[in-house]
Amino acid sequence: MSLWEYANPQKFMQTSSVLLPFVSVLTAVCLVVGLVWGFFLTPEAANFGSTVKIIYVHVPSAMMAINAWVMMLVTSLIWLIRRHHVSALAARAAAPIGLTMTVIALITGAIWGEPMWGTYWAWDPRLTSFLILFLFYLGYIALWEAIENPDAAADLTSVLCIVGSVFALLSRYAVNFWNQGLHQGATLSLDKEENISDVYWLPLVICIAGFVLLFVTLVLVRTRTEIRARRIKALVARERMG
Amino acid sequence: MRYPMEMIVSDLACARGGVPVLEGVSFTLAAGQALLLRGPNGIGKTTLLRTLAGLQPALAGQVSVPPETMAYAAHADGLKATLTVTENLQFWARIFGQRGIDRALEDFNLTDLAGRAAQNLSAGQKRRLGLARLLVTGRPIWVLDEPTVSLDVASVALFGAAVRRHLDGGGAALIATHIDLGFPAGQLDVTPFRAQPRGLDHFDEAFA
Amino acid sequence: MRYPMEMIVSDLACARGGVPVLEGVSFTLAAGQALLLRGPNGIGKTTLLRTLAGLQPALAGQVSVPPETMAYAAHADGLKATLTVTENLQFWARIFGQRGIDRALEDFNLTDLAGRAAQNLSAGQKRRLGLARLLVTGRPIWVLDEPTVSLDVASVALFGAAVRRHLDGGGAALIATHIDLGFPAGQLDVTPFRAQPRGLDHFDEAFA
Amino acid sequence: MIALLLRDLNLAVRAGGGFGLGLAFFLIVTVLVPFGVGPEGAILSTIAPGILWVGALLACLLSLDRIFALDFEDGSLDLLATAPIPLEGVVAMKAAAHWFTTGLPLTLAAPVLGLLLNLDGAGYGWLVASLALGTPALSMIGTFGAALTVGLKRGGLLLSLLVLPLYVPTLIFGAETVKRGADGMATGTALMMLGAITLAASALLPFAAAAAIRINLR
Amino acid sequence: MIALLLRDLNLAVRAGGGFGLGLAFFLIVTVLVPFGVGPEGAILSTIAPGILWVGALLACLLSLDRIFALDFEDGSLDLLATAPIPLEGVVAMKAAAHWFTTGLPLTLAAPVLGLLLNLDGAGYGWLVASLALGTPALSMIGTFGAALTVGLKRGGLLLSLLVLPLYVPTLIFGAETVKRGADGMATGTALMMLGAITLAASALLPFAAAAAIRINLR
Amino acid sequence: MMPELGKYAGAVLSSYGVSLALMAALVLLSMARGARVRRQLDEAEARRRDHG
Ligand code: HEM
Ligand SMILES: Nc1ncnc2c1ncn2[C@@H]1O[C@H](COP(=O)(O)OP(=O)(O)OP(=O)(O)O)[C@@H](O)[C@H]1O
Ligand SMILES: Nc1ncnc2c1ncn2[C@@H]1O[C@H](COP(=O)(O)OP(=O)(O)OP(=O)(O)O)[C@@H](O)[C@H]1O
Ligand SMILES: [Mg+2]
Ligand SMILES: [Mg+2]
Repeated sequence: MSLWEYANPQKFMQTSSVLLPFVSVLTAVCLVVGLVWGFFLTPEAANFGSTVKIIYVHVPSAMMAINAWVMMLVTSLIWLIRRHHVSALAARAAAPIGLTMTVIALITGAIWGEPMWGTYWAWDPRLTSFLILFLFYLGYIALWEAIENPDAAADLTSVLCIVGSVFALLSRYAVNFWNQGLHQGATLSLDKEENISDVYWLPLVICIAGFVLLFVTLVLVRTRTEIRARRIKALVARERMG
Repeated sequence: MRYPMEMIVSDLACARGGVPVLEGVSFTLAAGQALLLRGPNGIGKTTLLRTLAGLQPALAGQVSVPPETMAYAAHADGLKATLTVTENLQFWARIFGQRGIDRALEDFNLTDLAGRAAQNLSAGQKRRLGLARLLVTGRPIWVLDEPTVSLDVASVALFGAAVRRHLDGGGAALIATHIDLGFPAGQLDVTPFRAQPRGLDHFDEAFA
Repeated sequence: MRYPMEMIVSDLACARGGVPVLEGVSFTLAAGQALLLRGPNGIGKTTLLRTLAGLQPALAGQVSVPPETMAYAAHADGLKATLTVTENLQFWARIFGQRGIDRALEDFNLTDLAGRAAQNLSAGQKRRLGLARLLVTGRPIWVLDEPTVSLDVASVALFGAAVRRHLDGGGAALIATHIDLGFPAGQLDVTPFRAQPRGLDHFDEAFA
Repeated sequence: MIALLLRDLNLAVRAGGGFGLGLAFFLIVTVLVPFGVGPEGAILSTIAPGILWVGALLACLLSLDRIFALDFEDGSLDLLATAPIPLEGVVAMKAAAHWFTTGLPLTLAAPVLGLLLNLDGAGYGWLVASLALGTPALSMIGTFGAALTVGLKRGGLLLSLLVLPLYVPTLIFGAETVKRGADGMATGTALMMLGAITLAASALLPFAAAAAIRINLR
Repeated sequence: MIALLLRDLNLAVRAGGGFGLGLAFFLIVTVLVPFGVGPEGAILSTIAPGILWVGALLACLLSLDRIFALDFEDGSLDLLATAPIPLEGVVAMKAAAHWFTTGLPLTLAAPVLGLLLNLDGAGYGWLVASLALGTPALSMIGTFGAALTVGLKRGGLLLSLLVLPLYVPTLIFGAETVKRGADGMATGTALMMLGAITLAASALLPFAAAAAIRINLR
Repeated sequence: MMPELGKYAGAVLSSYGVSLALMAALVLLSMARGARVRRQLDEAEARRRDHG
């Protein structure tokens, strides 16, 4: 039995309906534990003060914003090469999640920036790359919405996703070239400060797991919706032929 | 341009906007023949012609035809409003690697209008220019979608004569039309090939 | 909507792109009458109709017609691709201060297509929708430019019936067409009114 | 007449978000400028009022050619011209629809974009006020320009060329309002001029635009 | 294939100057910015490289939607797709025509507009060089975007939204070249990257664009 | 219960607030659309069975 069988819509519906309860419970557990731990039970950091708690929403959402795009890239390639409809629909389902994650990372980063850098926004490479990513998501979603024929929409958005990925990488390089930046990143890496790393590290990992699981849950739910919507479209068209 | 040339369509199915409209269409069109596609509005003639011309993929079935032998003329004429009649024709001639547009101008009574910009033509004159384009493609199989729209009686006759000459020269023509064109031709009513609504009993069929 | 209504055209001259195309056109169209404009491609039928509809000024002559009684339907249908059939009709009904589009849908056999977006109609279905628009204008004089383009035989009959009902209800219709519409109507061949090239002897005449 | 406004708004929403896209363009212009100019906050906050206004203006400008073009191509404009509503009313409704789909969203989104360009804190209120007062004039003037160029193939760039000089006064007073507001200076005159331009444009230009359309339809 | 290029250039000239208008838009953007930002020479010359590049980019952008739209509407695109030349070639020719009518005139006119914005003396050479190297990439990327949106009503703004993030690297390297050039710093890397983007785009994007058109014609 | 956030309380609370609100909105919208589409599909399938 090959992995590709899960790309069959029916099989996907069955498998996902079995999986969903487990995944969603796990998601809730991880998110609640991670966020409660992070928010209530971690100490202030020397240079960040209590704002260090923002890390528990900021970093996981930033990671998922990127990972969602990578997942869309992979599913787009699968659609173009193997023409599995579920794959294309999963990409469509993931885009709004990625967009939301990008927005969360941007907003929490902006809020964090005010106390740390004295400004909500600075044209730092990492921040800038996220802004560009935000634009890519917007364009991608807008293209899906604009095209009526579902297969054509899947094809065109896949092409956009691939070309866009190349340009997103290029932008990352260009932005680095353009401005050296303020973003903490590795300089204030938490793992290096042995004494506090554990305190922050574990809840952070749980939060990241929670966000990953949330992404998986939502992709499953939304892909199921997209599959059903496709079937409705086919049924309605059939009725019209009457 | 006389080479053994035949268009064989077997069991073709085609869809518009993801909805199957015709299925099981089969016919053969040999050199020297013309075939008129008949059928009520909305049955799928345009869709069938676009599929044959290679502009959209077939749902099922085969179209066997030598490559680069078809010239397609759609509802729209592909004319540039600001170019003159001559320039429009010359452009298409060059794209299709042909030269000499004089015969096309004469055959469709456009010589007097040769220097006129396409935007200053009347509806029927524009259509004549669109049809003249077929002659400069040098291609043997004409695939035409309602070619005589807006034409007056004299121009319909011009068109009929042009088709007959084309057939005599070993060409072929497949024409969707609602009116009588005044030359002998086979007829194919596509109404019987209307796609049957499928059961869609299986969930997966929504993705066919 | 039955009020004494008559269109009197006397000695009308009209121009296209600054060039006179027809002159000395005179006719009268009374309630209950239909008049078919005939003439070869490019003679100036479209130009004449646009002049009558008030879209361009006449060079000379008079058009006497009660205000706001004409409904003009051109080569293009004025449909919005993304709106449905119903929405398109409703819009025009509201613009013309009418309500009730059901009769228009029925008369042109569009009821089944009512919820379909205009972009997903075939050429003939679009045309039917364009003609149905005439019914929701509530205006007595129809001025139509080649209304039956792309229509199949059944739809031409529908159109003929609609015109006849309109005439019976005291309306009038002026129709430019190249084909036989299958209902009794007066004919006016505009060929004799073709504008004579003028001398341009005086320098000023270039500015006439 | 309200039917026309509703239809245009409906069409704007149907066609994949007439709202969202005008806005997106504004966003993108304000995002591009720092890429060109460089990331220094001080420079950006000096030029922010000007760039924001230029961006709003360009976002308006880009959508102008669609005001009449689509209606012209599919024949609706001919039909509207022979319909029982005055062409002046049609023009006014078209301008209103343009403002609702472009000017209004721009005004609402401007503060967020001000953030990106490091606009000074005092400037935000004035930014919104000046856009709210000024963008109707942009829509009306643009509608007039669109009426002049309706029916010309590739009218888009010609349209920009015609309209941009007409936009200059609005731009100057708009940007000046924000700049003075951000620097804590008096903004009364500039804001008043903006209002006056909008009023005058809405009162007079519909007639000019309707005349232009009549001529173009001949 | 060359016939297609010639026809497109011919059409651009006929339609009231495809050349002139792209240029005019560039001119007007560079003129508007001082109106918005204010007349101080020092500020202007700091932002000149960025504004010039942003202006050039917007001028390109505005004319993109016409690349395929007109051919799609009048049916030419259907006919070209069934013609004996490969669709990739059609796309490449379309991009070339766009460059000749937009990128090339922009490049030639840029020094004059640099004057208006007080660009530093050392920057002019780099301005021309960077535009000459970078605008072909803008045309090619834009053609790809136009291919994605061909046939969509009101595709214009969607097109801008899709294309602008793709333009970011070109813009950054372009403006950076001019800025560094004007400041007398090394410009090698930036200029090389511009060239690389142009080369890669011209080599790969025609295939993506042709695929997009085939899908859209279905 | 509430941890001491000091002068950064506003920043921390608003980032948690915004994040949770956005995630909740996403989840709710996904579920609402899922339910709606599911209902529509059931209706469509029922119509199909009725018509044969
Ligand atoms: C809108 C603004 C911001 C955006 C888009 C943003 C984006 C990101 C991204 C993409 C990451 C990397 C996540 C990963 O490891 O994959 C990250 C990590 C991080 N960010 Fe931000 N950030 C922003 C503002 C800030 C601010 C203002 C601060 C604090 C002063 C901050 C502190 C951090 C820290 C501490 C990390 C973890 C770094 C590490 O462990 O390597 N960020 N952010
Ligand atoms: N995007 C779409 N989605 C669904 N159905 C569509 C779409 N486009 C067209 N159709 C339908 O497909 C059918 C076939 O249309 P087609 O244009 O091929 O008909 P036709 O035979 O050429 O008609 P005509 O004689 O009127 O030109 C029509 O019933 C039409 O309504
Ligand atoms: N801008 C223009 N400048 C000069 N002549 C023009 C212009 N536009 C159209 N013409 C000419 O005016 C004449 C009248 O055109 P019109 O469209 O009225 O003809 P018609 O009778 O409607 O023809 P058809 O039956 O083909 O629709 C034609 O000969 C046409 O070539
Ligand atoms: Mg058809
Ligand atoms: Mg005519």
